[in-house]
Amino acid sequence: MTLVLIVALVTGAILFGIGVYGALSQTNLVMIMMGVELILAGALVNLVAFWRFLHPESYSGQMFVLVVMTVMAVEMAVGFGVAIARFRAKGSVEMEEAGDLKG
Amino acid sequence: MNFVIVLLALLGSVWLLAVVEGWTTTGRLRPAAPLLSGLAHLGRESIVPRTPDRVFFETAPVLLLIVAVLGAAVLPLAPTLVIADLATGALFINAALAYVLVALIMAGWGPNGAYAMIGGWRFLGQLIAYAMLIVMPITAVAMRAESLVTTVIVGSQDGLWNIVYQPLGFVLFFIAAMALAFRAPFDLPTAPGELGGGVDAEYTGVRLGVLRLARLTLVITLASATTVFYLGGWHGPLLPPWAWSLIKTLAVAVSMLLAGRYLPRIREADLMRWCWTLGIPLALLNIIVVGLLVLVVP
Amino acid sequence: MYAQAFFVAVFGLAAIGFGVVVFRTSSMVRSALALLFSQTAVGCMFLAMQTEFLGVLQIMMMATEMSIMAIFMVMFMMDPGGMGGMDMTHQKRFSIGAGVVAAGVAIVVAFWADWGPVTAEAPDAAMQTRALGMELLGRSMLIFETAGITILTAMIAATAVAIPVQTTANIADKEDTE
Amino acid sequence: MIEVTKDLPRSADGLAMDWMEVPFGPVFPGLPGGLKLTLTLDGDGVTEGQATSLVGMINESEEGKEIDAETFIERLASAMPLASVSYRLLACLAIERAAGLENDSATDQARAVALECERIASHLGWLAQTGRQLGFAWLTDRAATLQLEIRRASGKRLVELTPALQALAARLGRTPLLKSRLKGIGVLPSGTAGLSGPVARAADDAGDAWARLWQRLDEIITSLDYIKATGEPGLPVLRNIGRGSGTGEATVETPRGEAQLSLILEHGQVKSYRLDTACSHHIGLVAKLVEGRELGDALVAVGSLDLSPWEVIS
Repeated sequence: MTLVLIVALVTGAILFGIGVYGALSQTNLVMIMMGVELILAGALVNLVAFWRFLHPESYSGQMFVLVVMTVMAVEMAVGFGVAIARFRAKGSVEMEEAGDLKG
Repeated sequence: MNFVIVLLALLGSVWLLAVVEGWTTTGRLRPAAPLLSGLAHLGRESIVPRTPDRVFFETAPVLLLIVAVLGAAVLPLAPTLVIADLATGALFINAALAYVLVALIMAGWGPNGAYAMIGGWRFLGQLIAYAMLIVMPITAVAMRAESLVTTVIVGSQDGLWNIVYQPLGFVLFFIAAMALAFRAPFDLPTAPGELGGGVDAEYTGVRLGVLRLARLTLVITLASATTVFYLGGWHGPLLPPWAWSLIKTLAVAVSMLLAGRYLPRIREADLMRWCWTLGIPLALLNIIVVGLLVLVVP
Repeated sequence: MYAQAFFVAVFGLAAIGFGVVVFRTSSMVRSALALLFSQTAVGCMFLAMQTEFLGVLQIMMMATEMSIMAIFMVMFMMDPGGMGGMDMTHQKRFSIGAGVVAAGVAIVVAFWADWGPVTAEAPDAAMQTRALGMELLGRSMLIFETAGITILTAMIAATAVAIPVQTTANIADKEDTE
Repeated sequence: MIEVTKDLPRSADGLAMDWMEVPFGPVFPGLPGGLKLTLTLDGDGVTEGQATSLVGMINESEEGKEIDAETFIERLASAMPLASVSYRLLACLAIERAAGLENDSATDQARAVALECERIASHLGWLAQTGRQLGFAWLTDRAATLQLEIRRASGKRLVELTPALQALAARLGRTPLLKSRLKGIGVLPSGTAGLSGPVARAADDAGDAWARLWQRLDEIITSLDYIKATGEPGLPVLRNIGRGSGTGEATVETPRGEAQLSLILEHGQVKSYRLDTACSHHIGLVAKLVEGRELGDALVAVGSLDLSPWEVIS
């Protein structure tokens, strides 16, 4: 049974890696958010695998998955709110042009 | 075995619905017409527009069809006649039908045409309006059944159908289902008079045939869902259970079809406003009322 | 067990494959929908791991979420159709390094750690749904409610940020242009 | 502002987006055939738009070419397929006046009934077109059926059709969603210049698409009452003008508004003419009506003007 757990964990790790690459390399706010979504997806896979194979009797694991899903939704809502405000003000959500946000 | 039977029932209902649709629009009852026009679609040239997003263009009609069939997979025709009696059936049908939006966005973006694209994105706005009105009435239904299993939901309506128990939920779900199936008066993404066919506009030949089949299947799936959630599914005297399911499903599908004939297309802004200022409060009220009833009435 | 490993692996590969496509394609709608299918594949992995409720929930939520992502992509990207072949990346080498290191470390930990005894049997789906409901409205109620309030706050905050600011300067500016 | 979006126009919501220019027509299900609407779309919203007619008449008689009076009438009538009786009548009147003929009350009456008859048919045709635009299949079927009957009907049969037409109006009053769809759409302020016909009469009321719908429905009933009181319709036929000469001017209230024709007649031949129609003025209103509207509303507003592209004189 450890095999399935390892497969799931490796998948989660690779999704996490792709997400990190995306969040760091993309210049557009929306694309960066996609990277973050992938990072969270990697986390979700791990959480479900841990719940299923290590602690199926405790439903806090599933609860945590729900919380992470909420975080994904919140991230989207706030991200797009900021993106619209930024786009309205500057006409772009490119990171390269957001130097004016530096303190 | 169940799979084949349900699929055949679905196809049969689609055929009947197409016949009725032809009857209401042309005034002639021609049982062979759907088959003939299906064959005609096969024979016609299927044109691909210039510089399309080929992957989306090809996938969209098929995805719409698959989604409609997947939705029907969890809906029982009779106590044991269901493809997959999932423990989360009532949630699963929501999940499957959420991909209608994805298919329409693909169909809108794929052909690289203005009408289609506006149609596709319009449906996204439409989803914002109707999505809550699909989920919240189903919540109230699941509350009464104390289960998400579709067969248990039908079982819970033995004696008193949900249409009587929670009429408000039925009305909201019926309207939202029509919006989800983008039938008139909610046909904003296709809107022949406004967008010249919208997401349908660039499809021809076989692809259009699949798209039409998918749209009719979607109507049947939603009618079947209405039957299962509100009209007591297979319950009914004399006739065998599957017959009752089919009769009710077809009745709901035809009424969806007819309602659109007698109404002008709704304005998108109105749809949004009514759904959020009226629909969602009513859906919440429905949940509260059902909750009280479940607690008070044994 | 092997069947389960097979399905988890297949859906995992699909999730990774679509995840790669997200950053490889230059068409923004494709990118958003690739992310959607990656998330759907993750949902299918949940199903393969016998976590039915969460799997279906993941599949349902992501359809809407990523479609909305798609429309914002089209709005905010300079070249949404990807016809111009614009390069939208920076610090590429560093990012690849960071991604590989992050994934590598996690994989190494996955192999090295002692996960202890692994349960073979999962509770059946109906039981799970029921138990999760009990958990939500029992011990974890506060967390659940907090999550709900958080979403509500985020909705209000996001809307407030997105609505154009009506300052006097703004209005004067508008009148100037008209 | 960065380079790419710097030159893009700002939408009403302050976001700089790509706009696209999309043609609607000349063959579009929701618009009369021959009318070409070019809209600049910002998403689902219209930022600007204009309408042109691809089939309109050209207001020039060829130099030195004289047209036989009968031919002229036929030509004018067939150039206006959506209101041929009105224009036939207009041409007859103008030519008869040019030839100096006195009005004859019996013919006038028959002609007036024919004109009212066409008004009913034309308004029903507009209802069918509106039904098509709004996706209101029942209205399209019903109005088209009635229109066909009316075009074939005698005066007596027309009176028999009265209940059906009244029922249609009552039905439209009861139809849910229709009011919210039309109310407040395509508002023309009451002082707008160059209006005539139902559009002008509705402008005194609320001046929106809903008011125009009811104006036309009311006109259908009024015309029916007139026909009931008067008698049988008679297709306008040119009376014997001999080889008369002179200048004549006539005005007819066509279903879409006032049409004016002035012509010079020489020895029974039309030497030159000048035609002015309501639609030529109304088509200029389109740009103002569609600006800043949602696409669906913009099309409803254009539809509510009841433009006939054939009657646009350029």
